[in-house]
Amino acid sequence: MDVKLYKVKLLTVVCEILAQKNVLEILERHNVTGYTTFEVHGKGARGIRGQGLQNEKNAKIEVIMREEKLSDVIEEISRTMFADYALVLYVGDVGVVRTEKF
Amino acid sequence: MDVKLYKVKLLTVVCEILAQKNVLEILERHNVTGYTTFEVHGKGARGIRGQGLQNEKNAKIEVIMREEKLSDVIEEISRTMFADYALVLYVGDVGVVRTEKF
Amino acid sequence: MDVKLYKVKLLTVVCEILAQKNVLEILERHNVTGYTTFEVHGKGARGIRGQGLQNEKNAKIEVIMREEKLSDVIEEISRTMFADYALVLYVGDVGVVRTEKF
Amino acid sequence: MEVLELIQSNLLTPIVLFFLFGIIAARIKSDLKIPEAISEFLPIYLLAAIGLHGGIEMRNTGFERMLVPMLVAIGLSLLFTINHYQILRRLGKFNLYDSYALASTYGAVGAVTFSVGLSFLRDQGVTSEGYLAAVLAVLEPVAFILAIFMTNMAAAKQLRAKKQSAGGDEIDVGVQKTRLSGVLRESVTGKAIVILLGSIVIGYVIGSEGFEPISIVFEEMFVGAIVIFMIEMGVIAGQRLEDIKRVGVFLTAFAIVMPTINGIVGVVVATVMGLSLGGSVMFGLLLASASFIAAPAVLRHAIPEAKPSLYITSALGITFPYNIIVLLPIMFAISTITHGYESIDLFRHMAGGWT
Amino acid sequence: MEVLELIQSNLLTPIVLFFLFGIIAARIKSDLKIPEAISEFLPIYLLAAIGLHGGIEMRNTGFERMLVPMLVAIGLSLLFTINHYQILRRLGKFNLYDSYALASTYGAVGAVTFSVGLSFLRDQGVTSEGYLAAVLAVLEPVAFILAIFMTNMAAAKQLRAKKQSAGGDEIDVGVQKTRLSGVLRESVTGKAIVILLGSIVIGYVIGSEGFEPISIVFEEMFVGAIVIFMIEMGVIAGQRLEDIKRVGVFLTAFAIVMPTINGIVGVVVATVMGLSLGGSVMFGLLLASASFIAAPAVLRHAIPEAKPSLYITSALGITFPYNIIVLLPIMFAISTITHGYESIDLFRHMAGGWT
Amino acid sequence: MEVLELIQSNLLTPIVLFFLFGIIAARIKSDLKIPEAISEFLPIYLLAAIGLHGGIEMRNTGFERMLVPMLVAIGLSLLFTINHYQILRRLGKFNLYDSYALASTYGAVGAVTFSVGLSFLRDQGVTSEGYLAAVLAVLEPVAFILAIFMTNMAAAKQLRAKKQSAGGDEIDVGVQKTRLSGVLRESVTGKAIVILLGSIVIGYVIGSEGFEPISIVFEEMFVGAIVIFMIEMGVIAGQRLEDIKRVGVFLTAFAIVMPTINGIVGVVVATVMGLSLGGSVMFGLLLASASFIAAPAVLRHAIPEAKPSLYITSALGITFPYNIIVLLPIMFAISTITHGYESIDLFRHMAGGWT
Ligand SMILES: Nc1ncnc2c1ncn2[C@@H]1O[C@H](COP(=O)(O)O)[C@@H](O)[C@H]1O
Ligand SMILES: Nc1ncnc2c1ncn2[C@@H]1O[C@H](COP(=O)(O)O)[C@@H](O)[C@H]1O
Ligand SMILES: Nc1ncnc2c1ncn2[C@@H]1O[C@H](COP(=O)(O)O)[C@@H](O)[C@H]1O
Ligand code: NA
Ligand code: NA
Ligand code: NA
Repeated sequence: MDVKLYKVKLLTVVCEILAQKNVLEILERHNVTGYTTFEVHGKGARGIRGQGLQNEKNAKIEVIMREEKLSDVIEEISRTMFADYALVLYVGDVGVVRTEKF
Repeated sequence: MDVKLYKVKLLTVVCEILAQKNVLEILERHNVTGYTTFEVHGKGARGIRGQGLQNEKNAKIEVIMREEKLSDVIEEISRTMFADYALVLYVGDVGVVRTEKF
Repeated sequence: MDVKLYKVKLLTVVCEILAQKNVLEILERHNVTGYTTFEVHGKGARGIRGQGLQNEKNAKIEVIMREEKLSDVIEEISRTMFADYALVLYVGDVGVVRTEKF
Repeated sequence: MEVLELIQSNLLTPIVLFFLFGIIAARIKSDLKIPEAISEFLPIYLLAAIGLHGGIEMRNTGFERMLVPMLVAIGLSLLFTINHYQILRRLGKFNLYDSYALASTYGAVGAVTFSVGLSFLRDQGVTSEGYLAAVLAVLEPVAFILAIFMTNMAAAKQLRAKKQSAGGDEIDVGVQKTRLSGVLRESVTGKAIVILLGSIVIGYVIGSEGFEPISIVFEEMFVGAIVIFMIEMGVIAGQRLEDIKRVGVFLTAFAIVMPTINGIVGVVVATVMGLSLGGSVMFGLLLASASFIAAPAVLRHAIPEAKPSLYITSALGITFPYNIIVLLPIMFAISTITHGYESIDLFRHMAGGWT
Repeated sequence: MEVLELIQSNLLTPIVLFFLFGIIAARIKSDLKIPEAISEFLPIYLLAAIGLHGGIEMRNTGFERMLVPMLVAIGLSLLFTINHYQILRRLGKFNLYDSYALASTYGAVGAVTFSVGLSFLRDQGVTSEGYLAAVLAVLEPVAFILAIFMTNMAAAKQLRAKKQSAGGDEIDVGVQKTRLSGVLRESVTGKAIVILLGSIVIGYVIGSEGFEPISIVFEEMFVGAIVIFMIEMGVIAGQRLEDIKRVGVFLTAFAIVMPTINGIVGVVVATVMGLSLGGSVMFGLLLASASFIAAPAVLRHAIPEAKPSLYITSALGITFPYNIIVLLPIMFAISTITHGYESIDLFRHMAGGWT
Repeated sequence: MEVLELIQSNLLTPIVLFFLFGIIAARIKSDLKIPEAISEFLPIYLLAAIGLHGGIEMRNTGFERMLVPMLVAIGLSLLFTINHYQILRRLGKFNLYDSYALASTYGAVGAVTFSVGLSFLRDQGVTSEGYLAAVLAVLEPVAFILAIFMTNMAAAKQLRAKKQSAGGDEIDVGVQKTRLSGVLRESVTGKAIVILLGSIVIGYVIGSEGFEPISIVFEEMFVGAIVIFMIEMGVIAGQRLEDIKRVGVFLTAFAIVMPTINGIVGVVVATVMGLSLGGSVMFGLLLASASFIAAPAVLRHAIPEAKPSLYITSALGITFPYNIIVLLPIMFAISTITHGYESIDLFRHMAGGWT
């Protein structure tokens, strides 16, 4: 039997944990239906993150979404958050079974 | 020096943690050689998950596998689990060095 | 509005946690600018990992990097670590906004 | 009225107050939370403490007297589970799966409720029979096993009906069976039962003397540990308050009336069997309590078709607070009466002499 | 000199020694670390213990006498915050955002510092007014609210200036307002304030008698718990030592001189208001302390433009060690004098009689 | 026989019983588990408690008498490590890497075993020399450093042999050297040694008086904390039972015989050096114990070619249970004899008078 996969986008945001709320609010505003989050450590332009105080960890947020909404979401994150927060985002292609969920 | 990468599939399943066992059993049944798991939080059709009781978290399961087995695994997960469990799955393309491992 | 995405590589390494340091040192040596890490459980050729002693967990290391450096990094990891450590690595394609960060 | 006074004084214990505090913290959307590792550890700790205590008591008093109460408890638990099912299915119009899931959630027992009960008795200067910890352990899986068995029977029957009309698939019946045996295994090896039974045995073996070097951790810190756990329970209950609206009037009423009946029956039966004043309260509490930690772990595998939001929310959000705040003092008052004390005040005087 | 002796004897307490040990462990790049769940739980525990203790004290002594010290503390906190801002902006040449962030970090209070202070007083055999826990709770958000309000005013003004020259966007002003109200909500429902206020109320309600069964966890284990937390604080401070070079001479001086002034003013004002010897030390410590757990959580949302490396590093890496090692004994010595004891030694004799 | 009785009574302590319980829980595939944060914290806590205790003792008794036992311990540890290697390589036919890894695992010491030993002595009413905590700290890295050095020597030799036949690569020798120095650094700054040494120093500085406010956490809770940790150790050991079959008969025998010999030699040598009855047991236990927490952390970097399943499984799954259940009472009996008590019973009587 063959399963049909539909193409959607997987947006990943890695940011300082105190900025997670901002990202989720942006997703909310764009009516994104779901997301998955977890805590990570990391290193980047703002040095090593995750060793010190609890608030200095990073969060990783993964969002499966249709291509239509993608650039609006990225644009808002870029505009409102790139300057002030430790943050990295990237986009990949994935296939899903139940396209109606996203 | 150039490293040769072989194309395989990366299947990701995000599901309620109590359903993790079911997914791993399905993988077992299809002789999948390995997987990686971790605990995540998330939001989806069944609301926010990860705040309340320990059992209400999500698990994320990532499996590198050859395309051959992929649709059987997806088919069994879809058939036996989509109806009753909070679950999302998606598939991406990745390249690996040691194709014999998968 | 349309956001322009630049193509880069996402290298993922899953390895026993005591080998994480070795991987990060290799990244350092190749002047990779950043990475994201977190602790995971898993199963593979070396059995189930993550149940027993703290030191027997796995780490997952994700690195966004330009294609140029990729094969050198993979080559060094393969050469120095494949034989002795529980380790899996794979590479995917992703798009990023701020290409200058990587 | 004395019961009201008892409820009121119970309301002002750290345990109840910190639970209410947790609810408020969740309602005002505070980020207060006991870290997961701690709130995962505390039930293990509480059960170990309960078990050790129970085991030591059993060593002192012998456990020949345990058999009857144990069998009666099992019988009542099964009876109540079937009763719950009938009420939920017939009157509540819940579907097969939700009915059995809920029936067994209320037929099962709550270890946290049991801990709070022990601490309540301690405040009243009363003790209870040590073997009740063993009853707690044995009662844990009983209701689930019954409900799972019944659900599988019913599902198999539906399947057979279908098969007779069309060509059936044998495989699914096999799946049902594996499911049942798998679930049985799981619920008996669940961490709650295992740590409880293990600690009872160890308590029995070491006795008071062997317990002495660990009594500071496993006895003196007990109430403080419950307090910390109650913060988290309160927060979780508070986060679910919205869901309570969604469980509906029927289930809300069920979640209050049923434990009350079960609990009072329990107190009376226990008195008849000769349990002490405190023991009768704990016996009633076992029957009144609903499971909200073990239930999801077992039922999500065993009856995946049932909606966890129903059974978790009603057990944790309604029955648990009701039990520890209102029903516990009521059962204590009833037990005082069934044990022949004319009034609670009288009893208090006597208790004063005991401690 | 007596102050030096006091500093020296304070230096040799487990709390300070384990803090220094944590710093050393971090400096030699040891992998020593208190697991996150534990170090996340400890502040909650410490605040609950402080709150319960304060509440019980308030029940014993009444809280009518609390009003004046509370209002004075709020007034001083606001005054100091504005003063800090002027100094940082004018003399330190920090930008608007960093100035307000730093000003409020030092205007706010540190709960960990407060815990250490209580334990220091205990060592000296001195008590302090219970209502100071309530002052701690109320003081937590005050400085942040002021600083956030002022920053938003200033930012709006800049915006308006821009708008007059070009075509302005209304939306951003709206964003500013939502931000402010959101931040206000958040800082008042922050876990530290919530657990502290909740525990004060519960302590008040249960009184010493109700506290008795949990006193082993919430009182006797207090100092041991601080010690464990200080290891982690030391490790984190040690990891930041490099950053201290980067904060510059001005901020380093500010991080030592400002708390000293604020603290001494606090001790004197408290003495004038009639607080006890120990209470005056704690009042001074409240004003001297800088926030390093609450500050990032609030400021990162409220003033994202400010560099957290500045305010966290100076508060945790410089002011905190200075306060608990040097300033605390100094304030104690001053309070001894302002309370009319001719020398600390004399006092010690008397204290000996009290305990 | 008295030794058997001693073994039997030791078997019935909470520590041993909860360890066995953990094994059973793992064997019946229960999901029982102490959350990671707790089981990561407990060794730190245990080492801090051991260190503080040792430091305070050293302050009371002076540490001039420490030098000889320390040097003898180091000497024996090195000697034993080489001896282990010869046996493993020649008789056991293990490869170079596995031989050195195993040799040093058994040459090193186990902090958890040490904790259990202290608690065993406490049960027997016997004390031990405080400076043994310092010996524990110093002994931690010694065997590893030797084994790593020897492995690198051997590897370099192999390399040189290869180079002579073909064209060698210089780089790898450099790598070997960096590896060695890196590993040395790491093993000396490992959290176990750091917290242990730090706590010894702090204990020495604060003395009994300074310890008083934290004694409830760092002394009275000690045995309870070990019990909790032993559950987890049991679970982990139980999960590995299958692996034990795979380590083979030779290694299984080695994992029992070697510690027995080393331990008895230790007791005798300690007696000769003048250590007390309890101190001689602890000295023997240091030499008998194998490392299973530090070993993987050090060896995985230092000798990555060695199979961790060998050294972890034998140390944790065989030697650890054997040591705490069987060998500890045996060594106690021997020490009783070497210290001139005719029988254990006699000793008990005397001990009774001491406590
Ligand atoms: N090249 C990279 N690959 C993967 N993750 C990265 C990379 N650069 C940064 N990150 C993650 O993004 C966080 C913030 O990055 P930055 O703002 O550059 O400090 C880091 O702490 C990492 O977790
Ligand atoms: N659009 C999405 N992107 C990423 N993860 C999702 C998405 N939707 C759902 N999830 C994850 O899958 C879990 C179950 O989803 P659901 O069954 O829709 O409640 C959620 O709790 C999320 O962790
Ligand atoms: N097929 C796979 N898919 C995903 N992760 C894997 C796979 N195989 C191995 N891993 C991960 O890599 C770790 C080491 O693999 P191994 O060296 O094969 O034992 C495992 O513990 C898993 O976490
Ligand atoms: Na029940
Ligand atoms: Na302040
Ligand atoms: Na040894």
